[in-house]
Amino acid sequence: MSHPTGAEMNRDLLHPLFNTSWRFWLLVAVFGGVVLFGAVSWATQLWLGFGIAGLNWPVYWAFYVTNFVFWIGISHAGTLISAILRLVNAGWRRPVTRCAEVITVFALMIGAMFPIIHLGRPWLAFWLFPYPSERLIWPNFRSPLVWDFFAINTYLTGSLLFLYLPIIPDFAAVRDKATGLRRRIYGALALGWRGTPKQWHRLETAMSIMAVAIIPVAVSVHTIVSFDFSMAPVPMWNTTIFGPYFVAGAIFSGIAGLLLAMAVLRRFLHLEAYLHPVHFENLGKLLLVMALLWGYFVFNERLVTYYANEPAEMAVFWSTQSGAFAPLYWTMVIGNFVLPLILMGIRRFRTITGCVIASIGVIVGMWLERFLIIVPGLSQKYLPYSFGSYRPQPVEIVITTATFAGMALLYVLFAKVVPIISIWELKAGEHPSPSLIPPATEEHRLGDLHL
Amino acid sequence: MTPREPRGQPEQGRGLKAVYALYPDGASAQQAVNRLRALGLQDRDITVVSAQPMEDYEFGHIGKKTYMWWIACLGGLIGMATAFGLAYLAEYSWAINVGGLPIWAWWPNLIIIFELTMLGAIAATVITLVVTALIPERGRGFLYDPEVTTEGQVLVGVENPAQDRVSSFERELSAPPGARLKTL
Amino acid sequence: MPRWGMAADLDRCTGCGGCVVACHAENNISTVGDDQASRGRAKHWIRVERYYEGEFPDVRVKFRPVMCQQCDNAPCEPVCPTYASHHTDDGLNAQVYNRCIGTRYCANACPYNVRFFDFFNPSWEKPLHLQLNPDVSLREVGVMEKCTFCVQRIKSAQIGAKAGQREVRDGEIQPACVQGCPSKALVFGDLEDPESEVSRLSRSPRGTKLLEDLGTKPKVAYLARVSQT
Amino acid sequence: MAVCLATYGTVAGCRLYQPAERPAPQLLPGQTADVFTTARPSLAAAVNDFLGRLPEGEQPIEFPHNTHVKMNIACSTCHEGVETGPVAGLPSVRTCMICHEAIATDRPRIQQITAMRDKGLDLNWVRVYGYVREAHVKFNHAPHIRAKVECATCHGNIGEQTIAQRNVDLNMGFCVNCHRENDAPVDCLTCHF
Amino acid sequence: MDRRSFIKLTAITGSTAALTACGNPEHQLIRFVPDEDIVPGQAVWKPGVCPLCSAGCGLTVRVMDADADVVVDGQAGVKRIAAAKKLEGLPDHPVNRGALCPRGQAAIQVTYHPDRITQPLKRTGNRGTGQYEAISWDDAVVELVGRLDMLAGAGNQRMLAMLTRRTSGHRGALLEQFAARFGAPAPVVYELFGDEVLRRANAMSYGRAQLPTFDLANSRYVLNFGSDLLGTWNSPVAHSRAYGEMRQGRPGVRGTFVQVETRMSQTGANADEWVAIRPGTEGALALGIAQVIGGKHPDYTPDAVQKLTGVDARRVERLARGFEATRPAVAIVGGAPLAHTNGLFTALAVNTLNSLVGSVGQPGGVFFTPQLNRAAASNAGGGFTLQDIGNAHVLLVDGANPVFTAPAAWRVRESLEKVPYIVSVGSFLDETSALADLILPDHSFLETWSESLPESGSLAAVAGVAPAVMRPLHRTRATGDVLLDVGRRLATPVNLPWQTFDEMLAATFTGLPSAAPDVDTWSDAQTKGMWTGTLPAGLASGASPQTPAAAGAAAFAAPQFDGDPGQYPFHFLPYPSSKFLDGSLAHLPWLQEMPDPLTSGMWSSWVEINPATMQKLGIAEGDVVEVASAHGTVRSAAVVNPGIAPDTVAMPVGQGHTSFTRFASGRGENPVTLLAPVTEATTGALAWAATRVRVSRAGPADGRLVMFAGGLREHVEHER
Repeated sequence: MSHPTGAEMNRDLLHPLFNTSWRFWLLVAVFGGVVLFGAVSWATQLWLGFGIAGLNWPVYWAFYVTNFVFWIGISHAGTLISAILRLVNAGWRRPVTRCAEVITVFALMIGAMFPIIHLGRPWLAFWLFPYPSERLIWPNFRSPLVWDFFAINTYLTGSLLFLYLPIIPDFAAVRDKATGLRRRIYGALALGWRGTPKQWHRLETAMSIMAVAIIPVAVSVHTIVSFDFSMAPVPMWNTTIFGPYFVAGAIFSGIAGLLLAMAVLRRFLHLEAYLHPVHFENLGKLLLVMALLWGYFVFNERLVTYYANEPAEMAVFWSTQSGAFAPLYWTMVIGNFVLPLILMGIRRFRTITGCVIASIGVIVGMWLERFLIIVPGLSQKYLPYSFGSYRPQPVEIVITTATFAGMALLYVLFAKVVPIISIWELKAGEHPSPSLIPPATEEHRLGDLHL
Repeated sequence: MTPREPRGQPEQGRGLKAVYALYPDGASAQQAVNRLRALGLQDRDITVVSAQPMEDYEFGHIGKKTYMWWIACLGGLIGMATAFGLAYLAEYSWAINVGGLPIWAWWPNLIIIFELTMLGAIAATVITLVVTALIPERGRGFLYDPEVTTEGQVLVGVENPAQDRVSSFERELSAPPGARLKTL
Repeated sequence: MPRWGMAADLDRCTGCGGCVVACHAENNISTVGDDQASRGRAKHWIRVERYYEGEFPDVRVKFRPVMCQQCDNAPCEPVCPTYASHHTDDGLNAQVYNRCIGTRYCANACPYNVRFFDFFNPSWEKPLHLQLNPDVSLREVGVMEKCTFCVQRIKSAQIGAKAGQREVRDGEIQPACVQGCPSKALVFGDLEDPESEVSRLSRSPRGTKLLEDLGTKPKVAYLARVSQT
Repeated sequence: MAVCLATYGTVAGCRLYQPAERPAPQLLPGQTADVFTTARPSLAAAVNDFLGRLPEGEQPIEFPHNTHVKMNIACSTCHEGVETGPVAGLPSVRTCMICHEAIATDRPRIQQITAMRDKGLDLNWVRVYGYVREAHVKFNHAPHIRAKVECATCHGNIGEQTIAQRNVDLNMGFCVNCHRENDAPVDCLTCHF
Repeated sequence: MDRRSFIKLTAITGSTAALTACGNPEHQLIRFVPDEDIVPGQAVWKPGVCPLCSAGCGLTVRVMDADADVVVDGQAGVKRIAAAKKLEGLPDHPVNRGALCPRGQAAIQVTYHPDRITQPLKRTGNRGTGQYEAISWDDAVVELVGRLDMLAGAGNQRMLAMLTRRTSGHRGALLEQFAARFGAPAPVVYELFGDEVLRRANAMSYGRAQLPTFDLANSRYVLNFGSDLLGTWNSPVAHSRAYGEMRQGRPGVRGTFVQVETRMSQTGANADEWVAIRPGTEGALALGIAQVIGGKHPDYTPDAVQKLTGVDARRVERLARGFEATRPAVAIVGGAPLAHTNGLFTALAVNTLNSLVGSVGQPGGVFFTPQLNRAAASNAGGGFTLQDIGNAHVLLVDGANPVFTAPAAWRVRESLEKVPYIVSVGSFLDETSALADLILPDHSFLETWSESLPESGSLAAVAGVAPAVMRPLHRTRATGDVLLDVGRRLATPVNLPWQTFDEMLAATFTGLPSAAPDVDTWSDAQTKGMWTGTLPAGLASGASPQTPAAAGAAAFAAPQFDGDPGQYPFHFLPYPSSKFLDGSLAHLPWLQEMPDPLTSGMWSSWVEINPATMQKLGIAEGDVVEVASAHGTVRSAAVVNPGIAPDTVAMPVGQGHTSFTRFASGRGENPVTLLAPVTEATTGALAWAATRVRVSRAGPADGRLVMFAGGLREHVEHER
């Protein structure tokens, strides 16, 4: 593959920051509009009452919580993956990491909105935060929702910093190129970065510490999200497999999201020179692995339920296999398993297009998976007399759509103000041939270089 | 706190803030560093600035030693302590029975303790980074040149040089191939 | 400290539904109307479950009144982030409306589906509102509500007893459903007191608990219907 | 573009929910279509509820507490329920007329309530103390009286006031602290049900 | 200085606290001031009588203060009223003993109903359009008096007709007396689910034209032919109460309960053994059992019975043995089995069973509640019937709603429209009241004197009475008082011995024997809410029940059904909804939203079909089906009912009102419109179970059916 020089990198990667095309405004307008629509819908729900959503007795959780789990899952694209890649110091990670980490941050923000949107009285959401009050009452630390609060809080902070630190040198680069107000803003963001060896080392040490810290956090976050379900004695919910099952699913959907994002960036920001097919291929392999893992988990979950033949669970089981939810269920299986297996398993198909198709399949499949975990269990809970059903209402569909638009919008804006590929990391990726490296003076003999 | 602009022509004599040179690649920068060292300068008196980590070269390893890992662990401990405190406060200030769970329920609390521990570690790391690396000491750490990022040059120089040795620095700095001498 | 419990004798219960309406009358449960009811928003703190067995002509029907079981290990309680749902000393599952933020998590966790959510602000066509019981709060949109064992009646009985320096007598407290039950299938009382009618019935060999195997330790005992022929 | 979409959104947003239409009831003379609901009348009212602010209402007549208290009439004479029941109760005009049938009948204010009595109307007093509905507090006076809690503890120096003013902030901390000190029950269900 | 001494003081100063209570003229007819003893926030319990059905259960009413916002001559304000908050059963009332059925619990909504008629109304628009204008009570009474004077003037007193539903007690008596004194025929009593057949049968069997009372509590074997005695029939609360005792009230003894019917009713759902039978052949089964026991009915050998009824011969044997062996045993019949052309035969056949096992008047058997003997009004003969009521000149409607509950084939609405002047005293604008020219709204039962003389449900004689528990919410007046008022004002006054309705009650109750020598029964009854005891021979009506004479000999008459079986393959069973009875309660939102005991339906009506039949017809639950008889067609939603015969479809009566308040109007369908005008051969009572229909799928589910329940069966079966 061709190697752009540092100057070219600057030119290509800083280009979108300094030149604005009409395409940008169009995208902003479209996505912004949809987001506003979503906001209005939520306002309507607040004003008219929660009843305009399709929830009912006994299906009290549906679309909103599905979106919550889904977006938290997507958020496992970036930080977790890039952290792992950093730790194993995979060279090919360099162009990928940032656009991955961005997904994390934004997906988390969107996901974290939903517990609030789905509240009956969102204006009281602050009661979830541990703060001293005249009532002398604190949140109930034994509630999974409070765990969610802490976990998401940690993960979001961590991911933000994990995203921000490596941008600092690039902010510096932008600062040096820019003039006027923008120069001052980027200057402030760059925190007076210069690029002395000490700073480079501190930065990289910090990054590796963060990488080490963020991986368990990421795993814990989705495990805890899975606890929201596995802690409740609902048929097909109360199972120990949910932790790993959800984490795997999260990474799975995350990679899919990342692949989509990369493909789009590559296409629109003309980053062919940086995002090579090999990146897609490698991630594609990862996707394949996760697809297999996911299939393994689903098989586990289903087989165990089927074998135990516990009546309450079988009701849910069959409703997904052959009952009312079967169409959704089999769509999910195709999207999450069959499609990735074919496209990613056969090398010939492991192209960028192949990846994109597979990713779309996985995104859809994983969203359905979450829906199928939540709704069938609730609609058929133990006492048949109280069985119910669920049909989404406009407001839920609109808000769901709006979140996807919101993701896109945030991404577009981000790509506009920050180099979407880490310039310095790319540069650092190329090493001169050792012959060019002059010997240092005796007393400063080089130690082992490789990190 | 963006570093200062360099002035155009190097002027001789007094009021000289810094003397430095820009090099197209690490190799010549390494030479320059070595030459400065030969003049008896300590590493802490030599300023090196580059647009990416230069770990392939020896000078890229200046000031590598750090206690960050330990500080991170310390931060983690602080976070854990906070978690314990918070959990205790929350659960005993008004002990309420839910579903027959103990008031102090270890398993749930462990989750919160874990999260806050990690948060502490992360926070400590970032704070250390900012404090130790990004906030310059007084009167130092201003030497900079935009060409480092724009042209990918490597800057080697001396801040606040002793006036009598400026000429020798300039000589040594301009020696390596492709050097462009500048002063501040 | 008493431990309030109930016993439902399914051999007496005729499934008439008197308890359902009595509960509406006592606890200011609003009717939601046909449209909302068809969307599954009808609120019945107590319901009489009906299950068919066998095929025509050898059909049998089982009736079972289901209200909040006031579990000792209530799944609804720990999941609530704000303590809106918690356990009181006398063993009730408290549902504190003003503390409820409407996560509806408790309703998911409840295996008996006896928790109901106010999807809209409840409303009463005037002057129906003159019937509202001032001893029971009017819930607003976005909160969970459920059977309270008519806590207002328990409280007033306790206050009355305290005023008269005496203990609450067995049978003195009757939740609306118990009071109105035509066949006296429901009995309410203190499970701590071994002499009370309810603990006597709870000890009956016919006694079972609903979904007992979930380990929720319900405080409502169901006395199985005796089946002849 | 964004604006168009947003406006469209707003329009559509308001049409997000259409309950099944039922024909408006055909009303006979004297019937009303009014509905009593727990919804707040206005956003402002909702905010007040949220902040726990009780409306500062205008009392129907300026009732001088001090003059009555000076004639050492016990609070429970007019607030008749206070010793026996949950609600202290705001007196109906009939209660007033028990005395004012004979006493101070020349005062305009007295004549005013006499007129109302004759119409069979009642004074709609505005509650001074009490809680926002959202607090769901079921306060019961009688036990507190029996526990020898002074009226002034929660109601301040009504005796010196003409129209009753709220000068004690009855927030939950206030109640809970007092309950804790006198080891009264502090379970939520003690007051909230 | 407490409140009491205040009152003393004011008494000294010459003003009385009592005066202050009755201020405004609209309540002048209430000589009872309820809210004197109301302390804010504290409940008082006052007696009452449930008005909803003829069972006459006793109530205690929880009364608390409330602020009603009212407008009095232009000025808006609040009024502190004593408001009834909850109805509960009167603990020591011999009929219901503190319990209430769901309908009784909901009765309070009658008082607070938003669509109650608040003041006298005079028709302005065409009949049935509901166009009315408000008029004052005086004008209204004057108008009615004028009309009656015109009748009397023209000597047409006989052209005054009255239309009531069966009410136990003085209300009916007053109407009769008024009619008699005025010279009009006796009021026409119409009820869809009336029990005239059974009364006639009991008269023939026991000499008591009265609904029986069953001592279920002491019975050990209950054989019930089709009556919904635990749900809607006769005195359901009394039955349920006794049923509970029968099941678990006696240590070591548990009564057996056998139900014979075509569609499993709520009562049948509780049976130990449920016997499906061909509609209208219950009598044959009864005689079959009698034959096995006594051998006096040779035509009804088990095999013969099996041919007739479809009940297996061995089962007949077994039932007979059980019924014979387990004493005390009682046989009960009512409801659908008597609503056939051979209803009387069925009733008599079942009565035979009781006398066969000697359960008449024995513990655990059949009793007849002693009835208070009322001076029979001497009405002019040749009274109206529902069919020819159109010939009346003035019609007074009190509670009955035949336009809704009479089969369309009787064309009641059309004949009523012929009546020149209709007066209704109803509180709601139902289908019949909507035809009225003048509406004189009655108080609700909580706002005036309520009373009842239960016909059954108690072994001892009982009479319920209670004064008003609260002031009238609206400008209504007690019909009894209005009637007496009108009577006085007539040109030739109808002078009844009472000034007001409560004087009439007082007259009765003071005559009753008192529990203790020093108690005044009248005031005692008011405070207790009832009187109960043994009636002296003078006051009791009817002889003690004797064992049947030739009743058993009534020969089997096969039930006749309207509609050719080929064209109309299904039996049609309209049954009294356990929520709305005959539809007179469909306006109460609590009952509308209460899930039906068996189908869990809410706010809607439906057609119950056997699952096998549904499969055959390709109908799924919720689908719209068309049910058509020779006399009408309705479209309603299909509901699976495993407990109904495959050749029978059933619909609950009660929904399908065209005009009955905002909660019932235009909701669901009225099955009565399908009924054929078939009557029971001897008594002429409507045989409402004798119509055949055809059923076909009319369309997919359209959301008209609202169900509360999800599943039908407790265990969800799945192929693995």
